Amino acid sequence: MPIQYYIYLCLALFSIGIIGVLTRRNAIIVFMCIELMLNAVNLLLVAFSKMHHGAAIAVNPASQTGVEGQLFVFFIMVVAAAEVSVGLAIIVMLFRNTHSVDINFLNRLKN
Amino acid sequence: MIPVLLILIPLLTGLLSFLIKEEKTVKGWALLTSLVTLVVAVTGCWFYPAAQLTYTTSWLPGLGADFAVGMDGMGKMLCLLTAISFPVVFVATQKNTYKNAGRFYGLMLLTQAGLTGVFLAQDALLFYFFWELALIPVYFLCSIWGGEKRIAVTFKFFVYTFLGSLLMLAGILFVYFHTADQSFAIKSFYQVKLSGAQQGLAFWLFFLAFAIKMPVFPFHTWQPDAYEQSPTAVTMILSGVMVKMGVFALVRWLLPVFPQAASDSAHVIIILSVIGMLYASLIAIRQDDLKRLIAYSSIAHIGLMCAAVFANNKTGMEGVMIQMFNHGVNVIGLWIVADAIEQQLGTRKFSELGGLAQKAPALAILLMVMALANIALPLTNAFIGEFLMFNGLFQYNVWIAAVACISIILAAVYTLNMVQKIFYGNTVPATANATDINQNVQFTLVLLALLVIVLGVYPQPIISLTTDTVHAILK
Amino acid sequence: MSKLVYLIPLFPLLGFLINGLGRKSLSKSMVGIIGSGAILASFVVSLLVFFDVKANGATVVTLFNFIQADRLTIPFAFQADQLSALFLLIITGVGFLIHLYSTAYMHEEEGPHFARYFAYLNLFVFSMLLLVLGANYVIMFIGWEGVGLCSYLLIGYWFKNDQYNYAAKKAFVMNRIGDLGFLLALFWLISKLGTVNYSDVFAQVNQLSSFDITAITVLLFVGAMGKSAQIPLYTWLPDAMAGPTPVSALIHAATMVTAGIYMIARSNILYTMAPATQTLVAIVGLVTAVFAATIALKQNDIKKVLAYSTVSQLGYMFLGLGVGAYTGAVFHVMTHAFFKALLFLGAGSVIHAMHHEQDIRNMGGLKKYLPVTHITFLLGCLAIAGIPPFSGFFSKDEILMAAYAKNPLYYFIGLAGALMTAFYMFRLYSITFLGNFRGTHEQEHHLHESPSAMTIPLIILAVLSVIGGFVGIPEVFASNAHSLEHFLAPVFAASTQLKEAHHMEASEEYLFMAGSTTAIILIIVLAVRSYKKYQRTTAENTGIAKVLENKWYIDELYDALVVNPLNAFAGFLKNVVEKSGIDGVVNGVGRLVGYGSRQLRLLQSGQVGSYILVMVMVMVVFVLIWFNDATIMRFFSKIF
Amino acid sequence: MDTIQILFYALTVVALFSAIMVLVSKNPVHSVLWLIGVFFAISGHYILLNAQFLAIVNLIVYAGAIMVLFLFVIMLMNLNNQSEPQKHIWIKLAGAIAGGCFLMVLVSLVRQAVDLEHKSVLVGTGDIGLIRNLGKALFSDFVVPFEISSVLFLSAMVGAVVIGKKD
Amino acid sequence: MNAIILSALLGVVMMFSGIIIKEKSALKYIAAAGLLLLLIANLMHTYGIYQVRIDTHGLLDFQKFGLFFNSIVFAATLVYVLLSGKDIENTGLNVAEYFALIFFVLCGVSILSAYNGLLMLFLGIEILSIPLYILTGADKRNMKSNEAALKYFLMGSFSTGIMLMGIALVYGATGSFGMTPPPVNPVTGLYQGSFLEVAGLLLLFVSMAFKVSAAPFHFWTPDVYDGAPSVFTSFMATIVKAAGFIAFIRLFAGHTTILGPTWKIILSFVIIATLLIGNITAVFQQSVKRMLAYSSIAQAGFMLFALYSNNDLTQEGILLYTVAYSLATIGIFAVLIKMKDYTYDGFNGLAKKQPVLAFGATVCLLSLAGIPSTAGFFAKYYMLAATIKEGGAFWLVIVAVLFAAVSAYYYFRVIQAMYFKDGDAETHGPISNGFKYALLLLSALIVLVGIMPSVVLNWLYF
Repeated sequence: MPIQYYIYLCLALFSIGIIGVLTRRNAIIVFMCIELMLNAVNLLLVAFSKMHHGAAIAVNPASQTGVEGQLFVFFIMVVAAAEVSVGLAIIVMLFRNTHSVDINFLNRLKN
Repeated sequence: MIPVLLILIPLLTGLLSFLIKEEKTVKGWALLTSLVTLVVAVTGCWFYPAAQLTYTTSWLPGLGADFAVGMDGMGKMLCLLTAISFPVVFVATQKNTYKNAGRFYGLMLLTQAGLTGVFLAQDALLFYFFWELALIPVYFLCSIWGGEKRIAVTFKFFVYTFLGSLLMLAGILFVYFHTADQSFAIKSFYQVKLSGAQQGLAFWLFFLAFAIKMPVFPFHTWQPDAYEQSPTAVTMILSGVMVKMGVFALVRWLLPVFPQAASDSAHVIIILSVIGMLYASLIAIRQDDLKRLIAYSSIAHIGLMCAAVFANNKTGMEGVMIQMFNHGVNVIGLWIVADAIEQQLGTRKFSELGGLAQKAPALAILLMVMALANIALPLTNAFIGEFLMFNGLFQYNVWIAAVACISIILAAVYTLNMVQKIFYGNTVPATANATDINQNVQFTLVLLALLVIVLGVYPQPIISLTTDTVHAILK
Repeated sequence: MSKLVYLIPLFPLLGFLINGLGRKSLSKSMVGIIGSGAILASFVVSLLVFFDVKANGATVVTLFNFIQADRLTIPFAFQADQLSALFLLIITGVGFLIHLYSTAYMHEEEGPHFARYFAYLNLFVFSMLLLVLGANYVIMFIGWEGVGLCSYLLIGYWFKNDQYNYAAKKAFVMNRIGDLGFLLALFWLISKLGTVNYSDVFAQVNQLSSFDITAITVLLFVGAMGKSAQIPLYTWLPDAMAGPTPVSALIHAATMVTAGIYMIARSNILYTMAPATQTLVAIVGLVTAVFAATIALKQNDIKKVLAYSTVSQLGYMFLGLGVGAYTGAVFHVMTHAFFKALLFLGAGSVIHAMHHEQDIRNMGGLKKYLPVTHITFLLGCLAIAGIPPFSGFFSKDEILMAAYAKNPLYYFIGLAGALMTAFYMFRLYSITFLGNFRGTHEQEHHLHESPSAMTIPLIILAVLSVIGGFVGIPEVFASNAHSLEHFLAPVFAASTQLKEAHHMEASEEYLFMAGSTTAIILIIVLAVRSYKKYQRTTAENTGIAKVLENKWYIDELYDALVVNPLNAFAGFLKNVVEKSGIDGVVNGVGRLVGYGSRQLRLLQSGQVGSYILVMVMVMVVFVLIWFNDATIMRFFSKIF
Repeated sequence: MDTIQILFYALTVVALFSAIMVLVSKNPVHSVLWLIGVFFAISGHYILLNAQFLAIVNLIVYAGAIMVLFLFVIMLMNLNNQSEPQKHIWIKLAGAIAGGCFLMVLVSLVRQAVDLEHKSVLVGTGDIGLIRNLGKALFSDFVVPFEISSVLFLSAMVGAVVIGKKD
Repeated sequence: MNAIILSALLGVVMMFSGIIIKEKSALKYIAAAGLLLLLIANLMHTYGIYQVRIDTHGLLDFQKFGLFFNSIVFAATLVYVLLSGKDIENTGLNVAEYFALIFFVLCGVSILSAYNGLLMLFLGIEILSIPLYILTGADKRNMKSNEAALKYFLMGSFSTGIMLMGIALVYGATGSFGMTPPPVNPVTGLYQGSFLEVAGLLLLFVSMAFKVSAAPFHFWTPDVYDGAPSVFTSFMATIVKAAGFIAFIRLFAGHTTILGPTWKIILSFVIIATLLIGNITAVFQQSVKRMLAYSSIAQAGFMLFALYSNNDLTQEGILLYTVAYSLATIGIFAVLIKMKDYTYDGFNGLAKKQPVLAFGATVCLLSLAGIPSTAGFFAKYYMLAATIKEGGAFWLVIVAVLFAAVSAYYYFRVIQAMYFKDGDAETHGPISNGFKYALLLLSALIVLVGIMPSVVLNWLYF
């Protein structure tokens, strides 16, 4: 499988995530789009890790190259989980105070 | 050690002044310490060998900057001027009262430390340090104790000069990185090798800072406002000593470091200065406010100094040297008069004054002496300086000198206008009950008048004092 | 003896200091004694110096180095030679008489002001002495400006009167315009020769190009124009009559205004080598002489007439200098000092008697009330009119003859001026002293002859006016009788060598003398006849008479051409250029920052979406920059 | 076109379609469900790449835990499609254009990348994605970040408590 | 390693002490003691006296520079806790947790000053960020605080996404998460890198620029700094930002050759935009707190010069800048927190009512403005000097200098309000003497560093 395909796919997912962040007003959905971006990155990292692995075992069949990429994905998931807990807590807190999760209403702070 | 003492005494005593609450005590304290500084300055200037007049100690070894101070002729002269000015100002304004006098005098003495530091610094970074340090206390002095519009006016003054000095900092750094031994020492700066374009760039960065400080047309607009709004004691220091920083810096830090650029740009700067002289003189003719008149007159005089510096010949430079001192003496005298009038009559407007000579003959006579010095009448000190400076300018270019000389006519017009409108004619309501000046003012004015005449008749001590500098700069 | 020359200015300086500092404590008589005594002492020393110089020639006394900067050395040195010795005598001699006169004339003043007056007067004499004693141009310039200052102070002596103050200021400023020329000449000399000492300058004069000499002499002459009230800088002198009359006599007639003549006479060698300048000097002098005379014809203020007469006479002196008759010019300075001082003091006596009335239309018939004044004034008039054997005849004749030798046209125009002089002087004399008294009754009641302190100087000056001319008897009358010429010969020696001798036929000279004298006498008769029964008319003058009465409207012209435009321009600079222009730009930068701030902070919309949008777009731009970095680098390198 | 390729394309289509549906769904609950769809597709990709560990973790952590959390919150807030008023169309357009540009620029960048031309991804084989290998690496070479991520969790925990606690 | 472990442990300790100790005011002393301990431990590591040795497999690289930076940060935090400890107590109920979070942040800082590899960078940044999201929202009842927290969180996560994409692209190109760039082609002298790596580095750059609030990625800064409780703004604006810079510099120190001249164009664009937006926008602010938020952007513009120039002066400079900027900002915020009214007018006449506060604030403001004899001068000096030494960007220095002059405008407005205007500046309750002494000490420290910067820098030369 050529690496480009994976890159295109991941970039597309990533960009869809960005577009979501830019176009949606619901804080939760925005946050979900960010998660989508992270997932795109994860897939890309795995693809790259397999790419490097493929290149490495051609030289040395016992090579473990590529493990770090997949472990990175693991750490991203860890961080994402932590972030989600904090993020949702913040959103809930805001909702408690304002009864809204619309980011467009967040304009007490400007200029 | 003398130079260090000259900086340290006002610095430490100034800091101590902040702690003194009693107004009388702090006035006495300030006067006393400034007199001590004066004594040190005088002994330093005349009784110590040159070797003892420099002091160097390591400051920022990593940067190539040292705490290097030293006195050459010009430094001696300006230190002397500073050391004389402060006690004179203190005595003359002894009767003025200030809120929080401790802070006022503390800041004044800090200003003195800064000014002295500027004149003595033998290291570019140190110079920059003191250059700014002299500004900060003045900023506070003017903003706290100044007139009605003090905050805006002082702020303009501050930002203007701050901008200039920041540009200079960029210039200093630029030169620093081109010095052979990566050092801020003045020697390294003097020996720095720069290409023409590099010189031009750094030259203008430096010049802008100095031009704003002096100030040279068209960077002068902060000055009349600042002089008008500052407490007079500060104005005296501002115009008497502080503007000399600009001229001094031209001679010490500009000409020797960028000889090529200086001679390339001389024409532009001289023409600008001459325009400024005439411009300021003409505006002074139409002034109705005593302080603003003195301010514009000062701009005109400084313009001449700036032009003479760039005329780049020894005669003119000698003139600049002596004029730096003389202008300080004269303008302080004029401010003392202005202060005496304002303190007593509550107005500085010519249209509200008149006939004061009948009521205050002593003031009238002393002002007359100062006014005559202001128009550079022979046998007053300013004549020597202006004569030499015009002479230098004449050697540079006949026509420019001829045009510049017109300012001596205009000077006569506005100065005599001032004398006439304040002192002559019949009394007006404001002056009807005026009395003559108090002892302190009289004492200081007499002292200054004596200086005016003595230096006008026998200027040689000051000229000889600064000859070494002139020769060093214009080899 | 000449070594003591520094004493001469020292006495007046001491007098100035004592009177100035002690003005509150000294009594009036004490002040008078000190003031006059100082001048008398100077006069005595001057006499000694004069005879010493006559016997031993010139000396230079250096006191100390005034300025020593770079290669320029200006010593504070005095030079006692024939020319300065002569001027010393005139200044201290006439000065003393006027001081003496002043003790009586100014007696009404209060103590401190009386002392102030004498202090100023002494300071003036001091400055004037510096001017003539200086051994170089800078010392001369010191005196030159010093006398200008004293003139300013004395014109504005009654400082409560704003009109007087304006006159004083005008005098000072116009003098300064001239001084500017002087100063530039000095700079020119220094830049070319590196010295301003007379001896050095005159010795090295050959090193100067003719352009330099012409420029220097013209600039010096500009200085002389200001100080000696020549066209176009003469208008201050008539206004200067605001000062006390003795001051007018001393400063604005006898001494200060002749400083210009002294300067040119001193620099004679330069002028001789600059024929173009000489022509200029001659023409300016001649025009001034005639022009001022025309104005004097129609003036009604006794001092104004004399003032214009002074301007006119100064014009003659410049004519003399212009045609190379240096001795004649100096000679005329001397005789003019005698008779013009006499006339002014006479006028002062009249004014004193009339209680500060100066308008001659309100006088008349004073002959019987003021006999001494009348006689001395008449002698003065005769002297100025140039009737032989009064002093004015000799000096004026010498100048006119020299002018004729140069160009006959000069002579005839000059003669026309001389005729006018005779006319206006005798018009003045007739209206004042002949006919009936036209003043108020009260004035008539108080009319009295002045005290002896005033009349004695009058008499002495009258005697000098009468006999003063005999030191310069023309060659035609007796050979070698012109003792003044012989005395001054060393000063003008260099010029004399260069100048081709013009000798008129003796018969021709007699003819001219006789002709001019006859014409003058006829004019005098005409003037006396037409004005001796002068009556006031209310009718206004018309035509040329009105123009003359208004001094050709020159003051108005200057106002319109120079003063008002300059004032307006200054106002424009102050109110428009400074406020809206330069400061406007400075404040504009501040305002721009403020405006930018208000606009920029709108970027901070508070919307997360827009923030991120900007971020994404900038990222895209960054990547685009990357793609096209070569193009962009080219673009940048073009800009910077 | 072999099976793997078919699977690749199928999963890709599913992933992209679901992703697009995440943004266009009006109802947040639908968005969550579509996002779970994306995660499943991505997990499919992982399996295709023989990254079994990540595939499982992705399903458990993301689809299972995180998305359920989202769902909880949405339910808790009782948000429905009415609660989100329409954005201005031009803001949406700007967002879409900006995102599109971003994609375009990066894609063209990849197209220019010469060094990627002959590189391919090892699909189906390769054992680095197995738990054994990953675990070994994680507890030897990557033990420090592993431990440090506990700090992250601690802080997230403290944070969630601080924020969520009623006071 | 000492610092990382100890700070994490201290965070836990703080958590538990919150349960055990009921006296709120005691917590701040525990925290201070902990910080002192942390500082000592870090110094011990620095000077090699004692250190926990753990094989990090090259993921962390403790260099002297980073350790010094840690010391500075810990010392600054100590100052911060001493000055503002009382205000942390007043923010909410969870005081112990706040301190715990601060320690976790410090753990992140210690990682960022020593990371060697993109993985640790990522973890460090996250450990730094997540507690901050919470601290921003600490004032739970305050809408502004809520809003700031959400904004910060959303934008922060977004930038994390960008960063991860960058990391992924770099990984794709180089096959490793290390930071040493592949060798340079000896013939051309240029790195023949993949476009991917370049794009990855660009995205990394963007996300780091976001963290240090460089324009045009700064948008979160004013809102978050304004909305967050002031004590935490002070912390975020100083210590966290400095750490961001350290990470930033470490990341790009080796990569400038790859990025080449285009890099400088982009960087100078960012620098100018940052200076422009920070300085110009600050001019018109009415609230001092918001002004300080913009000023922190402006200061970041200056710090970015450290990135632009990459020479020996840079390292000294960034250390000095950290000291100067942190001390001054902590000081001015400490005073600001005491004020009832955060607008300029709220400061009117402070010098009369509270001379010590006014004096301390003045010294801090002068330092921020870069007046000689305060620490801020040498900070700016080093940045400019390093850039000039780098050559070719003198115009950038001139621009910076012009903006520095503008910055005087808004800093001095506060001084004007305090000293020159009459007014009734009100503070929250009486000011304790301890606070005053601490403030004076801080001022003295600022001046000391301003006159003798070598007291800080000599560490580098021992």
